[in-house]
Amino acid sequence: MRYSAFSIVKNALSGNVNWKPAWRQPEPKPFYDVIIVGGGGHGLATAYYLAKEFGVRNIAVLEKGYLGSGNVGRNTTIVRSNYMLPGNEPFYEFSMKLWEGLEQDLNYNAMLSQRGIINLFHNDGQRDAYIRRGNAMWMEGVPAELLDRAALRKMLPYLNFDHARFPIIGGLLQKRGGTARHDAVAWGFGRAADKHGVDLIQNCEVTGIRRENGVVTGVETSRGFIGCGKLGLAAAGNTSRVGQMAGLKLPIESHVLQAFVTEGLKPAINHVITYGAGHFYISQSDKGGLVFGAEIDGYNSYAQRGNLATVEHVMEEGVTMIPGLSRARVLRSWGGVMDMSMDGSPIISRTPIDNLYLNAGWCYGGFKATPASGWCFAHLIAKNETHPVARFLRLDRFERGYPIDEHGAGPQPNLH
Amino acid sequence: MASLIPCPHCGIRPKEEFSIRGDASLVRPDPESSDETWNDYVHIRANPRGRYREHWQHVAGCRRWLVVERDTFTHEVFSVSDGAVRPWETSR
Amino acid sequence: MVHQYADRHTLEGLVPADVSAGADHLAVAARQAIVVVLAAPGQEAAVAHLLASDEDLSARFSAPGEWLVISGLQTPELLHQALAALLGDMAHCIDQSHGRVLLRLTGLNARAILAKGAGLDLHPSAFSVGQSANVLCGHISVNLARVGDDAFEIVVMRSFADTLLHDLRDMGRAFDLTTAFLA
Amino acid sequence: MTAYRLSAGGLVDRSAPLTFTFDGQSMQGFEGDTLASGLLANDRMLVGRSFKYHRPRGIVSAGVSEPNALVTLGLGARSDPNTKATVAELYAGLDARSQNRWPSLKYDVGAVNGLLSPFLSAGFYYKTFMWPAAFWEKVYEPIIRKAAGLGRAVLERDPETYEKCWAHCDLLVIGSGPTGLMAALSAGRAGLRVVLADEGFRHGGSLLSETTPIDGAPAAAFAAAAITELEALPNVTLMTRTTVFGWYDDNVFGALERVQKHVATPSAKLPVERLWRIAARRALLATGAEERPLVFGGNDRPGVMMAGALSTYANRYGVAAGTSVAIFTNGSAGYRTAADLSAHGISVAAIIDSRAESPDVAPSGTRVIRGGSIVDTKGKLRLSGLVVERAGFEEIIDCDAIGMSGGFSPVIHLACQRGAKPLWSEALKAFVAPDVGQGFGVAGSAAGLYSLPACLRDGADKAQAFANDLGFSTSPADLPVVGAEPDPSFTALWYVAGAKSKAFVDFQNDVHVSDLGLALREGFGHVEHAKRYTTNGMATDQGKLSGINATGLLAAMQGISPADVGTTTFRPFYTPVPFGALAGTSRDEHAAPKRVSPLHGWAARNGAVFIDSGLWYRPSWFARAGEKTWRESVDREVLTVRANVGLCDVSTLGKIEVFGPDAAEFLNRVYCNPFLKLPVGKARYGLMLREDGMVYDDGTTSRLGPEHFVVTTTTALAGGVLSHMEYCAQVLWPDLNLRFCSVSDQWAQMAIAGPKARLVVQALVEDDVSNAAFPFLAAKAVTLKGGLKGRLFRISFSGELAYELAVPAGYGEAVADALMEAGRAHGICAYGLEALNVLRIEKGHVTHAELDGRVTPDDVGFGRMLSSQKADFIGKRLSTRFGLTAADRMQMVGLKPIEKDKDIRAGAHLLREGAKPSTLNDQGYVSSACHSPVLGQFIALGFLKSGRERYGEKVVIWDRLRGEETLAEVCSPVFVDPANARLNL
Repeated sequence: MRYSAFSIVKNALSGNVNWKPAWRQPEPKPFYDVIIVGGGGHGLATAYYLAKEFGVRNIAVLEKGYLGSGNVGRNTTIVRSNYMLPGNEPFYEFSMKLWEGLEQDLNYNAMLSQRGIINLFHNDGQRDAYIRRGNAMWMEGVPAELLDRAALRKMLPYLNFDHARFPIIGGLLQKRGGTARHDAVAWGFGRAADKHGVDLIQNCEVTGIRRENGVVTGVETSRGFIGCGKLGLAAAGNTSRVGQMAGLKLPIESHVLQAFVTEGLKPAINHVITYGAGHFYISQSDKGGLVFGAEIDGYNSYAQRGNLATVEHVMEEGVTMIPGLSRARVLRSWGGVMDMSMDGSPIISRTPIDNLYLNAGWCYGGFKATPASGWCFAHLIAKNETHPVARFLRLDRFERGYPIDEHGAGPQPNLH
Repeated sequence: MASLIPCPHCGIRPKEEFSIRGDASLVRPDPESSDETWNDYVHIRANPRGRYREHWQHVAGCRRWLVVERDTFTHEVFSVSDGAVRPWETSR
Repeated sequence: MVHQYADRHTLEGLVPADVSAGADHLAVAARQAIVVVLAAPGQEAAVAHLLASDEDLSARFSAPGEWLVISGLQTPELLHQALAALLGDMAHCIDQSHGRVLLRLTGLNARAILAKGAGLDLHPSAFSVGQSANVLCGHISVNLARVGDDAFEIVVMRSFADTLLHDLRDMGRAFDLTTAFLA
Repeated sequence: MTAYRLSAGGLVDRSAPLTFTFDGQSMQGFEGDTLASGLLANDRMLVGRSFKYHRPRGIVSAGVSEPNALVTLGLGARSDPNTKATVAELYAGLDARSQNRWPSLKYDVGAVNGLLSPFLSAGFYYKTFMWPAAFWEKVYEPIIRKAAGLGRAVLERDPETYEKCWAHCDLLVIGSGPTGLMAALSAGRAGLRVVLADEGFRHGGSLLSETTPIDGAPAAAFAAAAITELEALPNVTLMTRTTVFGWYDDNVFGALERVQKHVATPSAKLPVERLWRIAARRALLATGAEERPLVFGGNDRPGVMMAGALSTYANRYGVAAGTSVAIFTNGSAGYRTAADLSAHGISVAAIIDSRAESPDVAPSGTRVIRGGSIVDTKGKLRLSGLVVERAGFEEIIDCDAIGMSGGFSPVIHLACQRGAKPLWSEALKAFVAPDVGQGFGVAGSAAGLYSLPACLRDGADKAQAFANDLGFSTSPADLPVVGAEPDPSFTALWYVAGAKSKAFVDFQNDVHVSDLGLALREGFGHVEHAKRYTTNGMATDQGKLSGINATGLLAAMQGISPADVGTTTFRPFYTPVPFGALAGTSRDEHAAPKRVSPLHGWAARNGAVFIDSGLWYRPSWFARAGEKTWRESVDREVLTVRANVGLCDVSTLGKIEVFGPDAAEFLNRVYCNPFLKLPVGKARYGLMLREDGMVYDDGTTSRLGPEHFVVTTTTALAGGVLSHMEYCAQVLWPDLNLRFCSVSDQWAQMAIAGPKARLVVQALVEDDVSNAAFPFLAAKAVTLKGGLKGRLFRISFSGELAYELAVPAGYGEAVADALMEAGRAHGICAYGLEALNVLRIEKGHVTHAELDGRVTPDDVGFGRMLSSQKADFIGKRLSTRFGLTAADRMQMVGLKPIEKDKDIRAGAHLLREGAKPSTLNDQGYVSSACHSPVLGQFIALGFLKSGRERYGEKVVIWDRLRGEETLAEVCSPVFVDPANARLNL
């Protein structure tokens, strides 16, 4: 069933009883050419592109909970391609371009809102690093703008210009950055994948990976054994657990990142803004809630909840950046389990096992990567060949000495 | 865990008095060890869901590095001990 | 050429010298001898014992084998010499008289004031007179000692003293906390 | 008139009238009222508009579950949007305004959305607004955003203050209703440290609306007596207006105390709100139970309320919400409300009982329609009647209020915030808390016990069990006498069939039954999918009323048990908490501590312009009269240092003293270059790597004695390096015999740099500082003339003859003044960070602009420092990785513009001449740049692929961000004195 203004009117007039399910609820088949573990944004996008762009026909996505129950449904919805290092920037820009045509491609409105993302900086050293980043973006053909204090004041008068402990001296703007409605991204990819014949199998937890003669032959699941020709892992925070089933040694730690939303308020913050004297970032959803977050709690965790000390720290940063947030009431906090890599950058890679592929290490930046991650992972699985924009995102880059360390923090995940 | 840590030297303290480094089960290899051993030490993490030993430093307290043994899913703390392998003589 | 140099307290000009103490009062020690004692490995117990045996010394626990030894009577040089003589090779003694600032908080509300900054349980059953510990107060690490039922001493790094003073005054706002240099 | 103040009764103080306004209209209430009871007393039922359809909405509840009665309190920077009128305490001068309506509450244009509702079904926006693509941000989204939110955010600076506080206790009791009071009494009497917290402004919870006598007295009097006893116990802390909003690890609770939200003019001495972190050894949840709404046609009409709320308004506030009230119930609770209302003389039009049979007895003379159901309601802005259906027959009953009672759900929110899933109890027809252990108990109605005697007993029992568990002895509970009461019973009723108009599940977000049906039909039947697809439970009440009914409906539609549907996840915060309270005092200038250098006063007196540097403020430059730009000052300072002498505050560098027989061995392991053979009295530049082979920090280390070193770190990493060294000493090599101690704050340290530095230093220092006696890299304790002890180091960041003199911090200013005095004849000037930066760029010295965590020693020209002699040091092994030694790595070089008047700025990238800009063609970047007054042109340090092989090559400095391209020559990074002649003067 194709969605359109016409379909809405037609269905409304017939009492909205003729809408069809967004996806089938198939029983698992005994064998698939490709199985993707993880029915989140990346797994669903991978399956969609495998089917649509790379002509793979017999695909299943296995999800232990419900579709989109992981990080794709619990992030702060930010979309951007403002990276500094050549290992990252082309990949994220590829993602940005996919975002820009995604809704028409999927026939699903993910409410991509390119309202602009502004990274604030607070001292000369940060300014120089952001200029380096902005120029790196331009090298890749990605427009970026440097805003001085006066321009920022005009654009975002509610920022703390007069009483800041760390004065705001400028910002880097990517106008094409913004937000997208996170759940809708998962649903849109899921629905579109289903239309291309992908079996989306929910409540199906992978409990083992069967290997014969050094290759993967299938997965043990809570719904029985399912055979496969190729296996792709897109399990985000659970990557280490799934990887261990195949004996993979991974440069990943799972950490909890909290996110927050306030009560609905009339729109007042119309950009995505990040604070340079901390990790705080904020935007306002189209429903009116201020959506924000900051740093990870810092300890390894598989619990989708964090602690109050971190909550307080996040709020300190928020109020310091925007004093007028003080009276806004925070409605809800939640946590996502981040697959933090050792250099803060992702991995889309072959593994030591020939038909086992890995998509992981997204840290707290996986949402914006969703389309490109899906496309590049599908490319890798279908062709056994790395997509050019993902060529640096190899699993063996650590032992080879090619980390992609945007923050220069070294191999300690909680510092990225 | 993560709200309060019972420091063996200072007593029960809030999380913000500590900084966290990561896996405490890793042992720094001998200089002669293989490249793989060294790479594993620096880059590879078991990252278990469940029981885990993690290095926390009581930065705002005694500044000792501690081994916090805890559960990464329930956040229950099983034990906290001084990070020095040699038993430390407390002289408080 | 100048031969005598003035010793300037970091809170000079920020704390009055002649305010009469209110019910809850924060006194800043104008001069204090503070020495960090680090027991040599293996000598922790012996050093602890020696420090405890000298009634003129107030040794504040800060970490295993590490104390802040405080004297309001001696000069930094004399305290350092005395400790060096007392402890010999058993410990390293580092003069921190200029590196730290000592504040004394007294009054019935002292505990309530500190509870606004420190996560330590300050109930007498948990933190009794004579106990001390390094603890975070707001965003600043300090050494906190209970010197009386309603009296605490706080030792803070010199560079943070200005902010801590501001924070403590803020914490004591509801109780009309007074502040002055300790005569 | 429909709603009105009863002539007597309630706990409001009728001798203390208060005037307040709503939408500009002046009204009267009493002390003890909430805004909602005050509004009802003034016959204001219509108070808000719903989110999506802008339907007129009235007060529904008498507590925090309120979905409709959201108002904005206060004005300007003091305004509080989305405040629940049912919780807001009334005070004189309170100013409340309705929200989400235009032009007025009564006539709201947005209500047109209601007509379009068939087109605005759940998830409609995912299916449209996609064409043309460019229209989303320009057309559709602005329209949607215009409709977003309820109240208005002002984003003005908040004039109020907030604070945080810790509390520690043996037992935290959450809720001071009958269960909580008895628990607090039992534990308090046993000697436990007890905190009793209640969200209300008066302790007592449901006892304040209770009509059953306790110990022969009114329930509220029992509560008052209990509080009096608890107040007298020194081990008990009572907290009202305090909402425990979150349960975190290790029984730490977050609680929000509204200290001054109920006063018109807050005292400046107190915060308006206070955040508590309560560390409790044990905690008891005594939060009661929430009455459920019934989902029937027209159930959102203003005047349709919770039955229990009608009782509360009548019993506690002395307010009748209507003159003729119908009760719609599926259990006995509706009958109690009928009795309460009758007792106050409020007419009960009928009790409509969905059950065909029930043992419940209605007040005499009240009509009971058993087996009946409401299928529609009448009225526009206020309820005027209902349509009841029974056995196929419909009847219209006039009424101006309906009390609905759909059964009860224990309030278990906090118990399930840490991952525990609620359990369905078929007996209670409700979700209950599982055993969450860890010293957290649930008691009374929150545990599914609904009768007053059972609650009192349960509170006492569970508190005693905790007391015994903690080693306190207890005596048998002294329980008050209450007449036996049957547990209220009800049958599950998720949806009232036959609705003739929309039956709402989530009032605020306008989610109605068919939205949930649509979600199910489209595959969004999982309770989390349904929530996200329909927005049920996502409003400011977080589904306190709607959640259970959504679960019940989803179950009923699929013919499964609610147990199989489950609930959405309970997460903090139980009720919303303001940003400000969570931030406390750490905001604005006080967001982080400010560190003050011991030379701050000296710098200020010399005209320093300060800049924040980490937590410090450091002199950026020293402006002199007549200097119009900062560059003029900086150029002067640089030239003065190069020609004469300058004085710079370097106190902020980290200083760590290392002692012990293994001190040298330790330093030899943490630095990549050797330290074992450093002679006593000498300093050495050290490079510290991370274990991955990248440079972490640099600094000089001086050997003051055979077993005594002082390490310096950069200002930025002073804390990090100390922690790293502690990790190495404690964890990696605990067998090394050493100790160390940060002494950063003990010393004021001054760099005296320039060809005339010796003259100035010698003027103050007793010891011989000649080149022979104290050569480059000498380091030792010295005595200043007059006897002051200090330390002197012959080290140089500027590249000039330079000393660093350290004196105890308190003497810093006086010594700096003396140095300036001594240097006056030699043309001394104070110089700041900017000049220091120019000096070090000219000399090719690195800072964290170069050492950004991604460079190897070789990248910055220190490859030779990597000691191959040492068996081991931190970072040794991984620094040999292929990628870290590859020939095409970017290496640090100098850059000079070909045209001398062109400037260069940091952050620009490098391209080969004529190459097209692309990531592939990117050759590197500029890390630091400055105007060199010595060379009379801009110079820069940068990183260029294989840079050291490319001296003499021309590269394009490409700064697209600022629209600049400059041709530059690649050169050695040492622009001044490459032979180091000036260091050794």
